Amino acid sequence: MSPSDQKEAVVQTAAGGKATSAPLLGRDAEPTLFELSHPGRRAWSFRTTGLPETPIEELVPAEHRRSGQLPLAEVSERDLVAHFTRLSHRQFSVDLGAYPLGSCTMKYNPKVCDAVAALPGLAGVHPAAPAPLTQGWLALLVELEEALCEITGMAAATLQPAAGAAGELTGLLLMRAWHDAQGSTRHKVIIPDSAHGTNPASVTLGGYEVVTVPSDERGCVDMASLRTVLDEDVAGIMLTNPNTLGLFEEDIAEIAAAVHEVGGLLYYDGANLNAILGVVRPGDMGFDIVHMNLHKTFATPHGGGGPGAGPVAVSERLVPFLPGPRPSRLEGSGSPVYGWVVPERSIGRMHTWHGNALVLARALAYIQANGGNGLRRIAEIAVLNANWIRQRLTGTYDVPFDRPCMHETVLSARNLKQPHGVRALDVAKRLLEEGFHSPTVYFPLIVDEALMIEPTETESPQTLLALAEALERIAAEASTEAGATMSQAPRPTPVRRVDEARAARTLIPTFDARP
Amino acid sequence: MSPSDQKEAVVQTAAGGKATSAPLLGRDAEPTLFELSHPGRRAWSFRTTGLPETPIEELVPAEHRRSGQLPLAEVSERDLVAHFTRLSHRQFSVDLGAYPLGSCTMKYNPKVCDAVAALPGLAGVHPAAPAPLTQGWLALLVELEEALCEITGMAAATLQPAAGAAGELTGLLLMRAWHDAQGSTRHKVIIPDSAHGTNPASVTLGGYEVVTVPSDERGCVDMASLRTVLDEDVAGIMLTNPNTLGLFEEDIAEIAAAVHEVGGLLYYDGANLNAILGVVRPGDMGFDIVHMNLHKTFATPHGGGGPGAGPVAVSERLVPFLPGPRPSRLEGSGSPVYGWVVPERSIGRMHTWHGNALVLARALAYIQANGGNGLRRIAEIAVLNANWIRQRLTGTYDVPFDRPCMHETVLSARNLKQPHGVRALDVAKRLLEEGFHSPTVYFPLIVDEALMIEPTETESPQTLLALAEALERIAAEASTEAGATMSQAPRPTPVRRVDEARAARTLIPTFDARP
Amino acid sequence: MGTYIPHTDDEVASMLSFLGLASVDELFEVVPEALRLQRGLELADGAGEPDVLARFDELGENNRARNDRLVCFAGGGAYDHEIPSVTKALAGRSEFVTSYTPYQPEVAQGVLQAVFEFQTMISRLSGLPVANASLYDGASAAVEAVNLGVAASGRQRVWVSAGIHPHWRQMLATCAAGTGHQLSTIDLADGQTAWPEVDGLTGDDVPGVLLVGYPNYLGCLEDVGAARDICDRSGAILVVAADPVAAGVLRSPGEWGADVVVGEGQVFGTTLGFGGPYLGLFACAQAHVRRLPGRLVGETVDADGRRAYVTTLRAREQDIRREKATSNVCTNQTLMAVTAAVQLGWLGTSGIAELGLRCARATKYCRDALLAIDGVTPYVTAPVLREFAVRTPVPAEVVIERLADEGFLAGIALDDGYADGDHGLLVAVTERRTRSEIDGYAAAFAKAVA
Amino acid sequence: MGTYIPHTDDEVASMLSFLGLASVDELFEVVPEALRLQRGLELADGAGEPDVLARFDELGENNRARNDRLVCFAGGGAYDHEIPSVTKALAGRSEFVTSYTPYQPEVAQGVLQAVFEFQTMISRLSGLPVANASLYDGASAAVEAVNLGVAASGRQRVWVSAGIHPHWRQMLATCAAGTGHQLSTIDLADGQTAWPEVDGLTGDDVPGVLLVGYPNYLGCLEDVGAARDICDRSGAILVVAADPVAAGVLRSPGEWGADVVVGEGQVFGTTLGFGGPYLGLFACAQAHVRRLPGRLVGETVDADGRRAYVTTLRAREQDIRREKATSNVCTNQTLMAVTAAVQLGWLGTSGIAELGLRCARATKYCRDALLAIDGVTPYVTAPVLREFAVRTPVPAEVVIERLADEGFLAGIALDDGYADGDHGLLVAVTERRTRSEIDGYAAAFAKAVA
Ligand SMILES: Cc1ncc(COP(=O)(O)O)c(C=O)c1O
Ligand SMILES: Cc1ncc(COP(=O)(O)O)c(C=O)c1O
Repeated sequence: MSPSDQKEAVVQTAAGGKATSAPLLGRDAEPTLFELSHPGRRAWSFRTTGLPETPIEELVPAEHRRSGQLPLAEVSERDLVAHFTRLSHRQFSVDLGAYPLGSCTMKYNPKVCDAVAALPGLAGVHPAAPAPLTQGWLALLVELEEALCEITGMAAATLQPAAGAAGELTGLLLMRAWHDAQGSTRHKVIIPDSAHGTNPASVTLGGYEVVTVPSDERGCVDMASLRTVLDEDVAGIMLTNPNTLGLFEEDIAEIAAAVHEVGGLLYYDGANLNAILGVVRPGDMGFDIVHMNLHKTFATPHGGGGPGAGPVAVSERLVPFLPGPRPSRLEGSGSPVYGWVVPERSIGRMHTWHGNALVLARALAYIQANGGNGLRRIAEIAVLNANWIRQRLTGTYDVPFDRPCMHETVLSARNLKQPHGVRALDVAKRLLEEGFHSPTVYFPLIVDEALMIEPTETESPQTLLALAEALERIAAEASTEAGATMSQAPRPTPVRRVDEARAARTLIPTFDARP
Repeated sequence: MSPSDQKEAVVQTAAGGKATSAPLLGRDAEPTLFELSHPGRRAWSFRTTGLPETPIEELVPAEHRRSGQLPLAEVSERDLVAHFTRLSHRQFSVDLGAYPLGSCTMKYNPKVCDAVAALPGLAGVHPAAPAPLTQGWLALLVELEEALCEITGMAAATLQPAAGAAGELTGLLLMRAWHDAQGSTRHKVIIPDSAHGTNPASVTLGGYEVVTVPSDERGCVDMASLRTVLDEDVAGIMLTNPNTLGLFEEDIAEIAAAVHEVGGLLYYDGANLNAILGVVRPGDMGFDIVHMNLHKTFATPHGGGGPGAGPVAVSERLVPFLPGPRPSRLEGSGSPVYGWVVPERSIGRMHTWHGNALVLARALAYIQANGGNGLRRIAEIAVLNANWIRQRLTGTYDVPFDRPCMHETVLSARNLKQPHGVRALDVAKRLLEEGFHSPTVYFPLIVDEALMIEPTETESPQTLLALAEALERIAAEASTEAGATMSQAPRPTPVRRVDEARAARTLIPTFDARP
Repeated sequence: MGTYIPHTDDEVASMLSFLGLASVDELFEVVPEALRLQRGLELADGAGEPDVLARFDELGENNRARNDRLVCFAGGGAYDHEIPSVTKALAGRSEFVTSYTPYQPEVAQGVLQAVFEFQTMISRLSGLPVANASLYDGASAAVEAVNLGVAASGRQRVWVSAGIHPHWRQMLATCAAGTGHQLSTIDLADGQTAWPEVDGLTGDDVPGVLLVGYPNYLGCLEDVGAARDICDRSGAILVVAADPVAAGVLRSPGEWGADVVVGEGQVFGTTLGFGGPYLGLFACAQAHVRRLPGRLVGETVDADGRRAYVTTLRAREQDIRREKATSNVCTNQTLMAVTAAVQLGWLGTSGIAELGLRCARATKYCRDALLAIDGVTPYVTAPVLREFAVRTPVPAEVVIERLADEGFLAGIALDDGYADGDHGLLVAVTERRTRSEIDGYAAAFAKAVA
Repeated sequence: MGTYIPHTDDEVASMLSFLGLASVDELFEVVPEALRLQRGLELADGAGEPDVLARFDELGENNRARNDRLVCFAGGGAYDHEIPSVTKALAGRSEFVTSYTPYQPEVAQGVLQAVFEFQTMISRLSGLPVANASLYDGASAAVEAVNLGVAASGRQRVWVSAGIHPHWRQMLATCAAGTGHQLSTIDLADGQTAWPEVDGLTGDDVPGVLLVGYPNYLGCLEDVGAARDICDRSGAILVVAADPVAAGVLRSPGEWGADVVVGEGQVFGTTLGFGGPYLGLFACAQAHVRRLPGRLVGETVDADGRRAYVTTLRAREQDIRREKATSNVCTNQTLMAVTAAVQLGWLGTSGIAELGLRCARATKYCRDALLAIDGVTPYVTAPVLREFAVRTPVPAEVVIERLADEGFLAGIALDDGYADGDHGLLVAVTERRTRSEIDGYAAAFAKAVA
């Protein structure tokens, strides 16, 4: 067989041992697992069971049997490992460096929480096992609920929602159930124009109509316009405080009074809770419903896009409506016994089981590690870091709202537009070359060329300084010749700027859809 | 405080969150942990013990107390994690791609063995715990010893040596003890000129004098010259078969006879055992002493340079001299009971405890996963891969010994010297740019411009083809203009060619020794 | 106190002075005095890592139902499948774990490509051309599918088979309170959905969506063709809730004619974890791609023409479409999608088939063993694959309690209207169950019901 | 059968045909027929991963002395110290685990820099300017130190304190058979080495090397100054075997005047692991750097002048120097060195001090508690730090056996000439031991010796 035939024989399959896609060695694309696939290869192995090898025909009626094989990749364990290890080298993460992605609270995720989530006594428990066999888990969930209530100043909480948006929908359904119980039907929910996109989307799913109120020149809810839209048809208002501009809504008490006045409820979007831990509590501000993003405030890792957890805490009057069943400490003397209880007017389930349990466990571990004292310190340093960056970059970038911020600050790159048309997007891409993940850009929508920077408390003053200096370099570049080339950024990354338009135009959602 | 003072305050300390040293983002140097250090930072935490906080003065007499602090790096957990994660991105490994490093058998290391080594029932056991409390470990060690004896065709083995070289020294001390017991004092140990450097070094530590025999034109021990050096003063001979040229010593039976003739012993350097698993056994070739490199043949990971394990197996007559204590199955009926036994004429300990136990556990897991049938298959495919590469590259590179090889093949780059002076080193560096680790170069010493390629059985035919094509491209380049620039390679790596001369000239062995 | 904050007191001081502040409290002056918490949080002080770990270890000790102590025969949407070391090692790489949604694709090709491969695998499993990057869990995927179906059909009426997991149906009901969808539960007859006659129905009564399980909650194989037929005649959207572990042996829902396929992806490498985080699977026909909920990764090229991946069709999503978005989902379960991609890569073509076959074999063996016990009778007779229900002479809760003492998690007590007055136990048998485990289970079972 | 070989049969066939071979057996034709194994290996067939894991899990169950079941009071060179999640996570990164000796520094800066940082830390701990990249374990480091000392002093006589770990002394003796070094064991008097008079000794009797423990095997703090004094007067090389965990509180061996420091590095992040793999520490004075055994990493620059690291002074090593090498070590314990670098980074300046202090506190508390027990008396009175010996009314083996039933690993029975006819138990108390554990231990101890 000649070399060329040889090549024929194997050329269909990519070389699993070639590592030019690892940035350590090169900039090639990594083949897909399907291109690494070779007929007949395998990595799997199962237990030896000693069971009779009944033929498929005796197990599955003909009409239900699949005709052909289900084709998946066929790779050796070695190639499987190399493939995903190389992919991991093509991925930025908190563990590699600072990730000041505004609104996402990309703080350091303590490794001890990974160990907690891997404990066989927690990870190996079936969710349908009856309460007597899962007392440890029930105790854990009850302890977390109590801690979250203390932190938010609420009466009780559901741990079911799997993320913030699920928490929002849960909250809106609670709102609806509450009003129904009052015999009042309402149609509108108010949100500020600075709100996160999940808010209006959740409002729609909650069966309500969105009424948007503008922000005033301070970047806060415009009281005047709020009053004009407040009426008996308003079910409630959704706010995040500090808001998405990183600014504290100082009129919150007044807002709460006004909304309650017309019988509406206040919903607190807890995405920004990190800023106020131990300082001020949503419950004390007058909120009736609060969701938290445990994957933000309580450091559970973001997993490349999830999982998260979005528990919802409520005030006394809404407790009977919470989703169920709820983990509860049962009355009785002696050592506590736990069980499941369904609130009498529960809106029903919001998760197949009990929520993202292992994420909940991580969050409780984080709360215990930091403690009441440590949590407040988190808020203090998160706010200190954000204000330091804000102050340091004032003048270098536009500061749409020139007030002290909380845990994050929204700057604008509009001042860089001249002479070379440098945009927030260019700043974001160029910053990657400086060794930092980009801030959130173009959000909130009300700020033109927005750069939303959230350093979090786990980045050191040295990292803040380096980040500030990098952003200063970029701003300086924008006005020079280098500014003209900034649209080339990022340059050292495994891929350069990605053609998003093309992706949407000719959709290739799977390997099989490739032309 | 002005920005510049600010800078003053923190500039001594590097920014832990800046990731330009991760090849994903850049090519900067990673600061040392000491440069990331900032006074007063910490990551540690210990158990709450509830013990009295006795002052140090009451615990340590003044003359023993250290005067000042012991200065180490002071970093946050976040910076610690980022630092070592970025360092890992600057490191090539088997998990990233093919690693055809001749003589080192860099095969894929199954992940299941990591799980085995992490089992609390194995990893959490104190080595001094008495036998009744460590029956599981003793059973494991005995099972491994038996398996290794079956694989090598020997009578018994010690698992104490921590690596191959330690095994060699153990073997030489066994040789010495044996001859002493025979009342004969001998001074010489023969090794071929192709031997690995650890062999002569171990001979010296064994108190013997090295006698080198040349290789003949076939790349094997030159029988004639061997006979001329064989006499009653020869304690034994050290061979690896296949030898470091990847060639099988066909005259091994004759060699064994000749050495035994003069009362010498045969030592088998098992570094190349992967080639003959289940095919031919050192014991059947006439060897008296055999060391194995479990980190090669039995896939225990190399850990960036170790740990390894170098068990030594011996023939019946040498068993009484083995290091002790040895894990043993004690006589008696019923379920086996294990204990420690010291051979009556033991040379003594070769390890503080029982050898690199967790490495030994990994190796046994690997042996069980592959089984007797699987082990032979490993040899077959390892040899097939090496011969395929050899055949494919014949003509492209010089083949010093034109015979079928075993698990590895030694080529020479001498044919690339003209016109641009391309050397084996350049080929090695240039190959990194092609996504492969370099072969072993300049070893064995008897081959000029040696390129020692060991693909191992875990690399697929596709990977072999890609490797061959890369080496072909490089050879072709050598004769073109590109050849002149090959001394520039590697180019995409985080650092370019490293100045080794300077490192030796002005030694900087610690951060504190920096000018 | 354990802390993850790097700042030393001097550093805090110098940063404050840079801001012209005298104390950290001044950072919060924007917060009205009256609202501020005047005390410390009533939580224990911070504990060191070893203490924290010890506490959770003890919590774990209080869970008797851990699968390293009780042999697991419980299923109902959460299964004790093999999770190889390689899946844990790769999906646990910190680059996957500690990154977020790939907003900057240039430094997120790792997650993007892994998700692209995941989407391809789920598309092949479901037999439909498009799959998204994950949803929260099976139930939330079902909710999204119903939302899509109603929007696509323009009809609010949803026929939900009683063979759909009761918890999923409860969540559908919860969410319907917001969307106003009209859910009708269609009962089972001997384990299979007894669809009503659709012809002649008018107006509100005409279904816009049908939702059926394959296999269903009782483990039974449904006649999906019958559902397809109703959809053809009514213009309804067919949503199949498929058990993806069966994909290697069963006809794909796509082949059966499903418009949308949803499922619970926990079976692919994710631990039982007391119910989460799991993995919501969602695939649909090309026609519905612009209604797809959640994220979608597509292939494209970079500025140098190199192959690259990016999240696409973003115009569907909430951050752009706001109240008009197809869904409100933002954070999803990407890490579990990456986990599933690794696990499915480990299984491969032969493994996915072997997996289904082994489950079916073990299930048959176990079912026969239980039905050989006096007083234990089949719950239904419809064909099953990897899960089945039996009637027990004593309450299922009692069986479970007694078998726990023998070292088994016996299964799930049927309630929510299944047990129809009788005692029903739902039993799942995965490829991990050995003959000796099953024999031991059957023996203990016999004792428990004797 | 489990296999890690990718090749399919067709691939093997096509490769064989490329080689002009008809079967794989022909690959081995160079092997004389007569020598070939005519049967299969007598080993069980390959097992799948789950079966393998299950077997080892069972082996683990048969180890009663696991530190998650018996509270560990055993030491003697292997200690139950805290290993934080972060150390496991970072040292477990596959790039560190699955790479080998950094022969190609351009793609090995990760390991090289980690080792450079390790060397710096060990240099600071020992108080000497140079440390190598690791040796196998404490004993092998001691052997190398003696080899260095003999070469440097030009004298074969080695005075080894009886306070050196008995296993180390056994290994020294084993290796001396090859090197011909003359070892003299110097007895202890009440826990400290009773060095003989050196003045007046001549010829072979004059020591070339002194080896002393700090603290020694009995946990006692030695007067290293006395040893230094002998070295000054005899020109001998002083080798101190130091417990690195004590470095945060004790004067460094370098300050005491050590020429070479060796130690067991297991205490820095490596599991007990039944004795291995551990970490041999080796540091020396500048004068001896060219005699340094093992690998050494040095800082340099790359072609672009960027800071870089590389293994250096290779001319000492066996692959270049062959029979004239300073040592035969090749593969060492690099992964444990990286582990130690992470662990020492985690400890930092305050942590290493706190660690030593906590060990000392716990040890004092435990020692007092044991000595309060009837019939339990001090073994020696010399000051101790984190380990001590007691005399017990019943054989130490019996104490250990009885306490195992109470949930404790009581310690190590003194033998090898220490027990001088009496019963001696060596007890180590690390920072992980809590008051309630120690109280429980003491109570059980009292029962055991009553
Ligand atoms: C302000 C705000 N609200 C809500 C959300 C939605 O949370 P999740 O992504 O967990 O659904 C986010 C997170 O992206 C957010 O930043
Ligand atoms: C042929 C040969 N002999 C001996 C050795 C020494 O083995 P180790 O590095 O485990 O000490 C090696 C490994 O480098 C080798 O390749």
